[in-house]
Amino acid sequence: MNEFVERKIALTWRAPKRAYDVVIVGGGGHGLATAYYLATRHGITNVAVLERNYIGSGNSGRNTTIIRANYGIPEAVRFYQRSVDLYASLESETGRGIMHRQKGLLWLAHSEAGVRAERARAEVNVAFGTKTEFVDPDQVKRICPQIDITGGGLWPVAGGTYHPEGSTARHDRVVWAFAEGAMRQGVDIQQGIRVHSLRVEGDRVTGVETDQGPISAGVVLSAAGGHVTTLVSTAGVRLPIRTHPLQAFVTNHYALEFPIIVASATLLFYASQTARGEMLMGAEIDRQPSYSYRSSHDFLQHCAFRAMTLLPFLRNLRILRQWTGVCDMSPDYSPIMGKTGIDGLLITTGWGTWGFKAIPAAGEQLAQLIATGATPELIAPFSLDRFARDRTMADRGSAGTH
Amino acid sequence: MSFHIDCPHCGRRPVEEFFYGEVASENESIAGADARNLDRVFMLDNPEGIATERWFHAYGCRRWLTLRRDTRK
Amino acid sequence: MRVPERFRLIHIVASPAALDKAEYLRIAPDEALAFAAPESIDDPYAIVEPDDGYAGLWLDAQEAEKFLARACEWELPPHRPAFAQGAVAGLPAKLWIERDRMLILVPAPYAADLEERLA
Amino acid sequence: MRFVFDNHPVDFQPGDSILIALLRAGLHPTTGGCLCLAGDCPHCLATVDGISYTRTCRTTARAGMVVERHPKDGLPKLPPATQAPPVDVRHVHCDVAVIGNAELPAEGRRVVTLDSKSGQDVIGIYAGPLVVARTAEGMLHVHPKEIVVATGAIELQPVAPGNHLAGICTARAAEKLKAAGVNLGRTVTITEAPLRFEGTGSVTAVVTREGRVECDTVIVDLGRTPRNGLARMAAGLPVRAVGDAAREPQIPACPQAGVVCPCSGVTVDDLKSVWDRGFHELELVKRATLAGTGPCQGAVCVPHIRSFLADRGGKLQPSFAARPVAFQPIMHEAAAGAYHHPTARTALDAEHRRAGAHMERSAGWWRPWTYADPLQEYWAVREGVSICDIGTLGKFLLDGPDAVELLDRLYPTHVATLKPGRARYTLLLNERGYVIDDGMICRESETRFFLTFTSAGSTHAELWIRDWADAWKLDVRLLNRTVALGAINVTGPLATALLRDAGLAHPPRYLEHKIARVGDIACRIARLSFTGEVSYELHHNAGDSVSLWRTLLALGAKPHGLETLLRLRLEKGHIVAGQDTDFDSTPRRLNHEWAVKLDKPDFVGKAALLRTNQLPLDRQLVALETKGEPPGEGAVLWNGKDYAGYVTSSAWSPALEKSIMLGWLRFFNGSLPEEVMVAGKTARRAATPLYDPEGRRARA
Repeated sequence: MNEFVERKIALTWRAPKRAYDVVIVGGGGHGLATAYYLATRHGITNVAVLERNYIGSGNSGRNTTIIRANYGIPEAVRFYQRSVDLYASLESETGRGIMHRQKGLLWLAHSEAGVRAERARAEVNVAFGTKTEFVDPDQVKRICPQIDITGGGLWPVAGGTYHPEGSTARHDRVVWAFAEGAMRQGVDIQQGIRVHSLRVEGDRVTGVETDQGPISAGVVLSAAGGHVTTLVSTAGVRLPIRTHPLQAFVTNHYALEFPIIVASATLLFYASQTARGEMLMGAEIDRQPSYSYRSSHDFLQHCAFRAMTLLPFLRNLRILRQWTGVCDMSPDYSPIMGKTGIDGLLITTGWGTWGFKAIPAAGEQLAQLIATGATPELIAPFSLDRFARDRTMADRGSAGTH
Repeated sequence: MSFHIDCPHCGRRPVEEFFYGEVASENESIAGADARNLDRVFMLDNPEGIATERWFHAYGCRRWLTLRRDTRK
Repeated sequence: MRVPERFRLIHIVASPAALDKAEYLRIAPDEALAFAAPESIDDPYAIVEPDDGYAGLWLDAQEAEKFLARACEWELPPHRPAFAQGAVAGLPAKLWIERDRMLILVPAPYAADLEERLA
Repeated sequence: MRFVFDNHPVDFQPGDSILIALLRAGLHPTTGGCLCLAGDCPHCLATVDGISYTRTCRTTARAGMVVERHPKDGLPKLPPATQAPPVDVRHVHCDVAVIGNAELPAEGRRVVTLDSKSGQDVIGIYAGPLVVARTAEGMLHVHPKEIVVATGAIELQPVAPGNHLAGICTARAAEKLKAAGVNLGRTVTITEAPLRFEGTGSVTAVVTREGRVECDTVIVDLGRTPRNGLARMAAGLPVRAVGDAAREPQIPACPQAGVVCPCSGVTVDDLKSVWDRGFHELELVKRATLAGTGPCQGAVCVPHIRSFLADRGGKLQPSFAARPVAFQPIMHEAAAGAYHHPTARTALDAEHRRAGAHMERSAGWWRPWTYADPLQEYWAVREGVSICDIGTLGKFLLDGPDAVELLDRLYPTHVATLKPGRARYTLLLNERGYVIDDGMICRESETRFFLTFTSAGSTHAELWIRDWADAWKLDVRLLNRTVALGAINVTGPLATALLRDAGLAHPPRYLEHKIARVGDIACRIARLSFTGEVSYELHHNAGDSVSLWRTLLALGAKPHGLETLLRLRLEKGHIVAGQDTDFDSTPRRLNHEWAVKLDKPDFVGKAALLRTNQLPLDRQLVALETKGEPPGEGAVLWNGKDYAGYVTSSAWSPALEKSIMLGWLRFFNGSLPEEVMVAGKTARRAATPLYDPEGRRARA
C-alpha cells in the first residue's frame, strides 16, 4: 500500500468545441488555477485550457515545490503572502490532499553584504505582514542542527532569515486539484493539442490556431511558460523575457528527518526533503537561454558540492535522478501579468524560478481581471507596461534561486 | 545544460569557461530616443531555434566571440 | 609540490601584425605575454608593461601530466613547445608546455588556490 | 573471510558479490522479489558501510564490511555527517567511448571501454559529449567524439500475486547463482507470467495455467527488453546503441494482479484505480501512482505499465524520457572535481592577516574589514594619515587611435575635453540608462588613458569595454591591470606630508595624476578623494606592494579597513554601486544628474535617459540623519502609515555626532517627505555631503 497513490481526484475529459469565451494556452498550474478561479469565483465556465503535452508536464511537474512570501519589495511580499494564504486553505477548499506542509525556511548569509540583504528582507517582510526574522548563527544551528555553521571551513554562516511560513506542497496534486475543480464546473481541458499562433483582427485577439484547427475565443490567456515569447510574437507582442533552463536533482528516499527548507543565496543552492523522503536540491538558472530539457553534469557536480558544504550529512546519500525545466525570466526578476496592448490577449509570465509559489494568487487575480476587465490592485504593479513607464519591480529577494 | 564552444584563439572549451553575453550587439546609433529604443533594450529576442550570441572567453583569451546556437538542443 | 610564486612577465597589447613578428605567449591576436621586454614593437599605440599579476610554477612533465589529468578537462595541443590557456582546477590558467616541463600560471590573487589544488 | 550482515558474520569467497555470499549462506538482503543479478531490479538493495541503496549484486564482498537490511517498515535513516577526502577525477579524451561489452575494431581510433562488469559504472551521458563513470579508483570523465552503447538487455520480471517472495530469480541470474555454487533447491522455470507465487517469506510453489508446481526456486524466463536508458538520455548526441541494447522491446502480457512497481509498492489495482479516474498518459499514471520513480527508475515496471495502458487505451505509449542518473552515485562521488569558487587575495593579504585584521569577503575579494578598532581607524583618517588597500579596484590601460571616441561613447561624461594629467569621476550606464558602476578616468596622453572601476564592477568593465569596441569596430588596445597592479590609498590631513617624507617632492594636485616614485617604488599617483580628506591613490606593480605598504607604515601611517572606508564615504554622500544602487537606478533617481552630460552627441544609455527623464519620478536616493544609534541597513522608512522606502547605508558619524544614512525615499504627491520614521525614530533629510560640504579638506 502506497500512500502516495492518488485515490480521489477524477479527471473528466470532454470533446473540444470550436469556440469558447476564454481560451487558456498552457495546462500547467497557472493556466489551470486561472480556469478554476474563473469557474468557481466568477461562474465563467465556457473556458478551454489547451495543453500541448499532458497537464502539469512543463514547469509545474518539474519544480521544487517551495512556497514562500519572503520577497524583497513590498509589492511582491503582499502578492506572495496572498499565495501563501490561498495555498494554506487549498486542501479544505478543494477537498483534495495537496500534501501541504508548513516547514519553515532558513535563508543563509555568509558575508557582511549577505547579512545586510537578509536584514533588509526581514524588515520589508514584517512591514507587509509576512513573518520573517533575522537570526544569528547560533539561532541557525538551533533551528537546523544539521547545518555545518562553519560552511565546511569555506563559507561560514554569518546569519540569515527564518521564514516560518515557508512550505512545500506536492506539485502534481496542486495541478490536479485545480484541474479537477475546473473540470467539475464544466471547464474543458484538452491535452495533446498544440497552439501554434494567435488569431488577431485589428488590435483584438479572436482565438488561436492549433494543430487541430482554429478555436475562437473572446479572451486568450497565455500561460505557456518558457514558450511565451514564441506564442505572443504571433500577435506582434514583444516581451522582455528570456527562457533559461533550471535544474534540480533528488536523492533516494530516506526517513523524514530533515523538516525544514534551507537556502543560501551566496552558495546558490537550496534543499528540502520531499514528503516521500527524497532530498531535493536545486541551484540557480543556467546562464544562457535554452529550451532544452537536457541536464548537465556540471550542475550536478557543483550543486552537490555546495550542498555538502552546508549539509555534510548529504555526503553519503545516493542520487536518484536529475532533471531540467525551462523558465521565463524577466529582467527585473518579477512576474509580468495582465494586459498586452492587444485587446483580449492577456499574459502570465516572468515566473522565472518562482512560479509554483504564485499559482493560486496569480490564478485568482487573473481570473478577476478576465471577469471584470479591470486589473486588480494586487497585480497592477506587475503589468507589462511597467518597462515603458520606468517602473520596473527589481527584486533582490527573488533573484538567485527558487 | 552543458556544451562546448570553439574559441577561435584558444580551441574547444567547455561552456563553463565563458560568460554568456546576450545577443550580438547591433552596430547602430545608441542615441535614438524612440519607442524602438525601449523595444531594443527591454523587449528581447528569445529565439526557440537558432540564436546569434556573444560569448566572452573569461578563462582564456578574454575576448568576445560570436556564435550561432540552436536553443532547442 | 612547491609553492606558486609571483612571476614578473611583460604584458604587451599591440596590433596583431606587430605581435606576429616575434615568439610570444599569445593570449589573443592583439595581446601577448613575454618573459623579457621586446626590443621594439611596431605599433605606436602598443601598451608594453611589466606584469606582476601572475603566480605559478614549473612542473616536470610527469607532475604536469598527473595534475592535468585530474584538473583539466580540455585537450592540450599536441606540439611542443606550446602555449595553452583555459580552466585548470577551476582557475583561469596559462600553460607554457615544453617537452620535459610545464609552466602553469594563474592570476596571482588565486595563488593560494592553485597551491591547495596542486596538493 | 567474513563480513557482517545485520550483526551476523557471513563467510564469502574471493570475488563474491555481497548478494552471492548472502544467498549461499541462505540469507537475503531484502524481503524478496525476483532477483536479476544485473543491477536492474531493486530486490538486492541494502545499506553497505553506511551507504543505503547499494546494489549488493554489484558490490564485491570485502572482509569487515558492514551490511544491513533497509528497515522493513519505513525508510533508511539519514546518515550522520562524515568527513572524507575528496574523490579523484580523471579526464580522458578519446575517439570512441564504448559503454558495456562490445567488440569494436579500433582502426587507429582511441577507444575507451566502460564496462560495469569491470567496475566502471556509467552515471550518465551528457552534452559535450561527456560520459561520466564511477570506478573503484574514482570518477572518470570521458570526452569522446562518439559513443557506443552496448549495455545489453533487461530480463522482464513477473507481475503476479506473491512476486515479492524470496526464491524467485531471472534465468540469467539463475545461471550466475549456479555457477557460484548457490544451492537453489528444487527449481522450476516458467516462460510466461504465472497466476501466482505461493509461500510465506519464501516461495514454496508457483501456479501457472498449466498447474501448480512445488519448488524452492522459481526461475523466470519471460523475455527481454533493451537496457537503453543511456542511449535514450543522449538523444541528439553522437550515440548509437548496438546489440541487445538496440533490440525491439518485448511487451509482456497485460498484468492482471499483484505488485507492478516494487520500488513504490504500486499494484495492478492501483493502475486500474487511476485509469478509471482519467489518468491515461504514461506520465500521468507514473505521477499519480509514483510507479517508476523509485531506485530502479522504472526498469522493472515500465514494460508492464505500457502493456496495461496499451490494453486499456488501444495504443502503445512511448517510455518515459530517460534522465540521468543511470548508476546512482553518492553525492560525495558526484561532487568529485568540483572546486569551491575562489576568493581573490590582494598582494597585501598576508600583511593584513599578520596584523590581525578581520577579513571579509567583498565583491569576490578578501578584504580587511577592520584591524581592531574601527573608530581609531576612522580618526586616523580624519585627523592624521591612514592607508587602505584598494588593490581590488578595477584598473585598465587603454590606448589607440579611437580611444577618445570609444570612451566618449561609453561614458556619460565628457572625455575629449579632459586634459592629460587630469582625472574625472564618471558613472557607467547600461543601455537602459541605469547606473551599473562608477569609476575614474585618468588621461595620460592624447590617446592613452588609465581607467578605474569599483572592485565589484571590474570584471564586468572589461566585458563591457571590449563588447562595445567590437560593436563599433573602433581601433583600441586594452590591457586589464586589475591584478597586475596593487593600489594603496594614502589619506588624511597629513597625507601630503607623509608622501613628502617618502621622497615625493611634488605630489599631484586635486584631480591630477602623475607617475613618480614613493620611497623607491614607481607609482601612478592619482589625487582623488572618496574619504573626504586629502587622498592619493598609489598604483604600483603588485610585486612591490608589500614593500610600499611597509614603507608607509614605517613613516607613521595607520591602516584602515573596509568598515571605516564605508563610514567615511557615507559622510561624504558617495554611493557604493551595488549597495546604494538598485537594478533600475537612473542618475536622476540617484541624484547624480550632474555626472551626466546630455549635451554629448552619443553615449550608452543616453536614449533611455531622454525617454525616462520625461516620466515622473517615483523615488530618489537621499541622505538622512537621526539622533542616537544608527538604524540597521535595510530598515524600512515610513511616511506616517505609508511605506516610504528603505535604508541602503547607515552608520554613526563620529565627526557629526549623529547617525547618517543613504536610502530610497518615495515621492508622495510629487514631493519627497522632509521627515520619515525609521526604527521608531524620526529621521530628517539632509543635504550631501554632510561632512565638509564645501570640499575644502579634500582639495587642501
